[in-house]
Amino acid sequence: MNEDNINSFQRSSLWHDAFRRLRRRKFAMVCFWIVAGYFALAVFVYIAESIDPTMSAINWKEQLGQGMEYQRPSLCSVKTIFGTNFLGQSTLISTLYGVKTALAVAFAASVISIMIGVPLGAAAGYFGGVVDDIVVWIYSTLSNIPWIILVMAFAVVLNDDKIMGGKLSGEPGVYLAIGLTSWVGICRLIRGEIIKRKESEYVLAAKAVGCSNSRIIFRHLLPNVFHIIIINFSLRFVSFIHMEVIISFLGLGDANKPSWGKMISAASSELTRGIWWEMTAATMAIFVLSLALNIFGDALRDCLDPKLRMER
Amino acid sequence: MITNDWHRRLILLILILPTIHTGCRKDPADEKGMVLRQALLSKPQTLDSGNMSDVYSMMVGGDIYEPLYTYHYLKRPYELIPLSADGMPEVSEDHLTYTIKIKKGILFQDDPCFRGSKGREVTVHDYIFAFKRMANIKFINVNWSGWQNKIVGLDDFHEYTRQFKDEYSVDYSKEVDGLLALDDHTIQIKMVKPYPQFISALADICLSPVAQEAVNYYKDEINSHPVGTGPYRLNKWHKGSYLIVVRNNNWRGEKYPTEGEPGDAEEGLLDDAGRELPFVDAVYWTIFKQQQPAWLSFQKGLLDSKSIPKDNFKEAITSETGLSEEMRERNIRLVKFVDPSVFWIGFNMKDKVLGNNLPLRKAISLAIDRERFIDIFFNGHHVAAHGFIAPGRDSYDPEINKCGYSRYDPEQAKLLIKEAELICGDSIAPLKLNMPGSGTFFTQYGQFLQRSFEDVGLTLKVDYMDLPTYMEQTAKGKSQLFASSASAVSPDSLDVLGMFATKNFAPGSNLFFYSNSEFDKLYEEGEVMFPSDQRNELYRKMERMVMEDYPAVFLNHRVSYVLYHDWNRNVKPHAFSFGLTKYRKIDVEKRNKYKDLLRSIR
Amino acid sequence: MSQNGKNLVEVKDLKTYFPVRKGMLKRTVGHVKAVDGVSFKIESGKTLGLVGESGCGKTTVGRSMLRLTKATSGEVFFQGHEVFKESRAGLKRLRRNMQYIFQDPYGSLNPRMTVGSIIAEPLRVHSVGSPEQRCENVNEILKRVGLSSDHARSYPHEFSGGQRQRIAIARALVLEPDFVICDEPVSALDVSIQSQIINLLQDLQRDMRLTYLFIAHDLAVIEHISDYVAVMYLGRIVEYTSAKRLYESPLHPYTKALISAIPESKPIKDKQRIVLDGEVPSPSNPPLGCPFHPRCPVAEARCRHEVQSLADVGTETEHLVACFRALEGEK
Amino acid sequence: MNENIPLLSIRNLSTHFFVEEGVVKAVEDVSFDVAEGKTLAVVGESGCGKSVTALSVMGLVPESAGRVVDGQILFRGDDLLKKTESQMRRIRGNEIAMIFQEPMTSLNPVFTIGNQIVEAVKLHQGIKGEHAWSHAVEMLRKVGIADPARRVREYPHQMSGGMRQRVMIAMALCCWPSLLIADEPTTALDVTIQAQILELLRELQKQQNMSVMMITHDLGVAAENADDVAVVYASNIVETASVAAIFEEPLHPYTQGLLRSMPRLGQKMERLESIGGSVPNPLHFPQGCKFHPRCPIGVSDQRCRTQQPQLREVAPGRCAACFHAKGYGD
Amino acid sequence: MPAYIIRRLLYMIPIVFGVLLLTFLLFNVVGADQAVYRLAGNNPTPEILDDIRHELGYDKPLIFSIDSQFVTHVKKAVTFNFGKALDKEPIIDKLKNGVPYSLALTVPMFFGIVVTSVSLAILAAFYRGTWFDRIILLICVAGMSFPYLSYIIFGQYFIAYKYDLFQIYFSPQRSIWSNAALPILIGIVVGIGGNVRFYRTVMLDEINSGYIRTAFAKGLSTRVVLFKHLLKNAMIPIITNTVLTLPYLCLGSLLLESFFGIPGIGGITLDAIESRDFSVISTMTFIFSILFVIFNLISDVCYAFADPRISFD
Repeated sequence: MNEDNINSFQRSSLWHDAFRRLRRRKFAMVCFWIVAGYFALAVFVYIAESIDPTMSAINWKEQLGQGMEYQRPSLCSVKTIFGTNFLGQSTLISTLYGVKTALAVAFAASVISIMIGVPLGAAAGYFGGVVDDIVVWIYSTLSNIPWIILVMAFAVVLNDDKIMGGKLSGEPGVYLAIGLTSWVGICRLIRGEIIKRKESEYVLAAKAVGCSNSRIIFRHLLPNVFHIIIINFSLRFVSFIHMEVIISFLGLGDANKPSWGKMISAASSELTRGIWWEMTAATMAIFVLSLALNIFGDALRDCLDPKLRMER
Repeated sequence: MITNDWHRRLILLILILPTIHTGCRKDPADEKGMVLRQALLSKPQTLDSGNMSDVYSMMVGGDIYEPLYTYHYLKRPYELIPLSADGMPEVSEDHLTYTIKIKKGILFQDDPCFRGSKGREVTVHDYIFAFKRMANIKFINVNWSGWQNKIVGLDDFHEYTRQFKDEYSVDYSKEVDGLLALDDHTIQIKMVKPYPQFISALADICLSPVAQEAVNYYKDEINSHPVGTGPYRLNKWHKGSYLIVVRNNNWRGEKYPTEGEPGDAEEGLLDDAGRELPFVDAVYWTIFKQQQPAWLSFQKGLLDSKSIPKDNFKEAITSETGLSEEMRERNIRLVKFVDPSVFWIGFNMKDKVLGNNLPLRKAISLAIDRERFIDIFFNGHHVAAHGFIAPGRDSYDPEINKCGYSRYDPEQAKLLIKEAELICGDSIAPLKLNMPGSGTFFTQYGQFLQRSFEDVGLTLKVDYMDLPTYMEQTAKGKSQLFASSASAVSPDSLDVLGMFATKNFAPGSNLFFYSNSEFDKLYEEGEVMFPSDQRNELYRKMERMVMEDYPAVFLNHRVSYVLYHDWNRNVKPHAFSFGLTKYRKIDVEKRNKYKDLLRSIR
Repeated sequence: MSQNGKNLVEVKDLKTYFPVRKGMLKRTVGHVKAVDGVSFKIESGKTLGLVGESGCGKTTVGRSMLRLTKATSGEVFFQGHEVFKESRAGLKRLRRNMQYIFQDPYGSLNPRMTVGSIIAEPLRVHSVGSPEQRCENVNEILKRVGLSSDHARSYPHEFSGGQRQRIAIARALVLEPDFVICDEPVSALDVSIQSQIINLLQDLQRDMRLTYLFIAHDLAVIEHISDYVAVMYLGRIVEYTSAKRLYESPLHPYTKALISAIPESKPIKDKQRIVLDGEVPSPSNPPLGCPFHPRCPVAEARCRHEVQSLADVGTETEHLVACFRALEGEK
Repeated sequence: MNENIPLLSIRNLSTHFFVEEGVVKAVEDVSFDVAEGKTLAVVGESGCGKSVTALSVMGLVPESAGRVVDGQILFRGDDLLKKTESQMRRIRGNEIAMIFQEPMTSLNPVFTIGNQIVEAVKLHQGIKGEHAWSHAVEMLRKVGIADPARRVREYPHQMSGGMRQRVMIAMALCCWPSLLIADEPTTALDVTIQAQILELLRELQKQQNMSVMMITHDLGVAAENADDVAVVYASNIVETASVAAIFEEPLHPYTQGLLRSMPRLGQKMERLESIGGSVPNPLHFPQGCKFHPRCPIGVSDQRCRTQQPQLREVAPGRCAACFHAKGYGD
Repeated sequence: MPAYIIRRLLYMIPIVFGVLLLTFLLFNVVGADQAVYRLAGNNPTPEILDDIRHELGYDKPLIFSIDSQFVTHVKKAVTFNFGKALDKEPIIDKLKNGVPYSLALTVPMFFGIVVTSVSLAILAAFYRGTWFDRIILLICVAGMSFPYLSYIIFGQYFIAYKYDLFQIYFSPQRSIWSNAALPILIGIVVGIGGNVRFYRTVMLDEINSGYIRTAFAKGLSTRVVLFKHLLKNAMIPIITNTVLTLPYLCLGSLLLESFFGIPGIGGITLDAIESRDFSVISTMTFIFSILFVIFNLISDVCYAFADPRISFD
């Protein structure tokens, strides 16, 4: 056996255990497949759009003007399964596009917040002292501002062409705004975990062996908090989707991209006329996705770390 | 572990908790007294007459303040009549000096700022004060830009105020030559040059009399403590939520007009002719930030009337017949009126691609199907625009469609684009349009345009932005194409013509950076001309001149709609005038029965 | 202490204080004197047992020696190098030869690494050998501690406590160090496992010529494994002598009490035992004079304000004690 | 009280935990008696089921995970398992009291110790207000806490580990229970403190004439304190005897190994004897005698590998569960 | 105790400074010029724009000067004299008018959420593993997954409009309670999901702890154990979590006030965001963060009442 062999066994068997336990939970697995289905849809929409924006069967713009009246949900054609809005645009297709927008934003925002939060949290927790003070100062400042205002402020600022030359308007603005404002939670969590673990005996053992600080952080500490990042990611993802909806509802998102928030915004006043399907479609799309994510995230948490308390 | 009954009690409590609040409901519609309930779709910025510029402020302010002149409520075409002035002004031969008498016995409303809290009589000094205040540099005033270089000496006063620390330390006793009080009830105004629109400008609420006592008393809070002379006075204003105005007992009194447009009598608009105004005792203005509650409230009879915003046009109006069945069942009435306005896609003439490429601009115009646009977005109720002077204005040119490229002709557009590409030397780069909003209407509007551009082989990128950003970008000349619109404030068309004058380059009203020396010359001429056929001819000539150059694609003229419940009487919308509440009347009994009607429909 | 040159490790007046911060600005208002002037030497190939109750600072001594905890003052010599003055690289070099075995076999193994990579980690950090060689080293040391090379692929949580402690020992010994600090290596283990590990440690010491600092609270274990024993109380060594002599004739009243407190492994009725009153005082606020005087059954007036430093009683075997009465009694 | 009936008699008790991976048989077919006024030490390694036995007696096995599946717990002849919850409440803390291993976590950190003692006094003794408090102070004095009138108003975190264990004892004894279950009462303490606490327990037992069921892993503690010893290995009792007998002549190979592997003070040997292998996982106990893989005899004996020996009386007053024990028969 | 509060107040200073710096960078540097255009009216000349910039102090240096814009910004915040909004109303007046309404909305919401979710969590923890527990959990997770906006829109449409149970929109004639009932109810429904879940975990953690076992071993009844021993220990995470509820209340007040026309500061903030009134947004941000800081302080003080182990040193 050589070292490569040893390395190849480094996929933690804790993960295997967790997945085995997870697979035993039927309900959680159903939720997992629902979430996976959403992701597949998002990827499908993305590919369909990028291959040929005009010819693709689900081109949103193409819909415009094909009918000029509301159509109630009917099974006559795929486009009218969920009915249409008053321009004759298929609710189904808008909803599908919303999947892509929501998932893209939530995913990018999650990645950004993890990219910022994890290194900062790890550095603050491990080194302590001035580094810790500065990081704590930054995140207490951010966490003392209500996120909704902060996200809006960032969205407004990132949309401003003076600062970013207009390049960050629209979707990048939204996920940057969410990402830049919501790394606080994960940073605080990681910092706490690192502080808790840096005095643990296996870290002392690594020190005693002569490991450098970076080796201790990256090889010994971070793999041990990785499951926390994953759990946090899965739970945070839901809140990012909800944030995206609220942001685009308030008109701070990318108006060029169809999104659930915009659907809700457009459909809200139409309820009065009994046009319920657009509102319902968007709501249900969000509801099913977040329900599945929530249940799956909970199961993941239970399996990965039953003792971890929810951090919101 | 044994079960106890404590948790059963807890469950019961949790179930009961939410129901506690439901007990105390009281419908305001049941109240006695004639109360009009109106909706505002945005919050009024201010109730300080001197600084009013937004429609919502004026809708409320119009009931509180009285400028010198106003428009007749019923007569069409619009006719200016004296309001607080005593008759029309005496104008000198050279059209530079106006002598205006004001009505005697006009009192300010009772207010703590006056001695004994009793409203004093209005004198011409209060009008002069309003002018001077507008010119006060420290009182950053949105209306000043329109009065620059108009009245003799007022610009000097503007400079003079620069030296003071703040708005309130400015010494207003410095005389302005152009604003002379001949006596307490007569004012003489001297103009720098003839200003034909002067009288209609005097109908603007921002020139209502202002009591200096009030300004000095309330200082910064004057915004929310309007001291006016109108039929109503502010009772309560919760910013961003609601306003209540109630009858002003100091009002001089007025009677309902006895004559109107043909057909008004049949509509019942003359039923109250000659009766003492105002009818309603109080007006509740509710500010709705979201559409849904406004609609729900109107449907439920909690609002007496409601205009239809562009976002939700389809809601109440079906294509041909007008009002939808559901609305008619509820005895809801619809009234439409021409609101002289124009929607356009502007070109930035300083832009490299568009500026010197007339065929491209024309091609874009040909590429857009105006009829279809109106069909889709306004159910065919708007009017396609061929020029920019809207129907309902003095100098509207019914023949303008014959000139220019306002028809829909994608084939020719494609040919023109080929031509345009020769000028460019390359294929046309993707164009960028700034859209002043990101609501549903704007996104669909944007998509419609994108589609139209695509059809003729152009690419359009739409940038949806909030209004302030849009305004800043456009004013700085940073946008390439921009969607915009203009509404008239008076029947005169000079304001829209001014949008193409070189001297009005942005940040002024010429957002197109359109420059044509010949046009400028005619504009100078037109600026001092008084309404006449000759002037109309000149205006039309200027319009055609602009249409030759196509600095913008004009799409449509708006027709506005107002829905109202049948208990709301004397509803006749007006394009320019505010302060119409005093004419309105409520059939309280009918309103109270609405609940039963709703129940029967359900 | 013996003055021959075979001393592998020498600790001189080691002090490790932890600051206590209080008040508005978190100023340091005092110190927890975890280790307060400890000196000892360990001969090459021998075992020094360090014994004391929890909180007496024995673990801090071990950690300070390896610079895992920053010492306040004092000197530690290892193979002639002064540990506290070494540079980062020098320290790393020294650490090849000084290893540490921790108390908690559950906490000291990284749960996310395979046993193989845990044991190979020191080799990798010190860049010893090629990957193949390292692998061989790992297999060899695994066999040596009584595990098989198949175990290299498993994760720590698949092992029982005793096996985990074997893994920890393998990690400490894979670099073939000269000196190992064993910090209560058996106290977290079940009774029936303890003896296995103790035997293993003894075998390895013999085979690999190791020098141990063996820290424990269990006197019986200490007696069994050590050549010399140092008894600590409140951050100080109160008695130091050979293991044999300590049990035969303990001098310090604390040592006496400690030995007497250990339950006998046989039911002996009516055993006379010294039961100490009270509890160990807080090291942040140690009593004046002899730190043991409040609990000492034989304390005198002078014990309350004077401290007897560690002094040799002058018997054949080296025997140091920090008690007036003990010293006087012997002399 | 009939002298023949032991105070507590456990017969064939089995307590199982149902977890995701299967059934953990924490206690299996366990029988022993605790005589009036005597101390029984239940000795075993961690995870062998001794604490669960104690919790079963108290009726405190965590409901969500496990339950008593079989057997009887006879307290003064009544089966505790047949009592209702409210009947059990009257017994718990009153007739049978319990102290736990971790005095740190076993006291409620947010109430004063007085409050926590008074709570039990009020509940079971019907003493009210001031009297209950003075009783609490009295109890604290009894367990050797200096200045009890002041201490009674303090919170657990203001006390050291030894003090807390004294408080626990005071709390357990405040209602004069006839049986005290002490679950590893000194494991978390230092030797000198352990000696204090054990001394205190002995004294109080004598005073109050109560029976003690002491759970420990330390044979030394058992040797010094118990009258009888029950040795538990992997959820089964392997040997019961009087304390003298078990140290004199252990019959079960596990007991023998345990005794031999302990390093003894003052008897330094070159090498310790040890029991090989490790304690089996309670999810997967070995077939036959659970000790056979580690047993020097059993590892090669066919019967040990296939059959589980029952606990059987091998000599007057002592039982063992090993085919090879002297007097086991067969 | 006073020393502790003072220290915590001192600790606020860098945070408040950070908030001020951030709001300054976000709003004053970026958004200033839009305000100028807004104030200039319809057809301004460049000179008018310059005049306004001068009057508002936007021509001053940004940070590094004694009368820089940042210094003014800090001075405004410290003196609680925030200047005027774009509609020329002093911002402090806006605050004064809005706060009572916001409190009327958020305070009942806050207590509603805490009381309901703690009670439900205790029930769920008590019945852990049973159908009741599972249903409560499922409802909570479902409740969390439903979008906030849909709660409001469907709630307004069905509960208020269709079934006429509550008011659709704010009306000054009615009592604030009648106006705020539906928004409060919606806020509570939205808020309890996550809280119940969290508190249940907390309770379950505590229910398996040593002192609960001790309490049962004393013979105490379940009710005494849950409501005396368990609840007081669970107070600390509950207090911590209530601080975390605050952002939700804040979001709630923004959306609910806007949909139901309640004239509180949330609605004002949303208005300001829509009209890009940066001076109001930055003031609101500042006020909200001060509130958060104070709330944190209060919760820290509450810890001490809930847990004697926490000392103020």
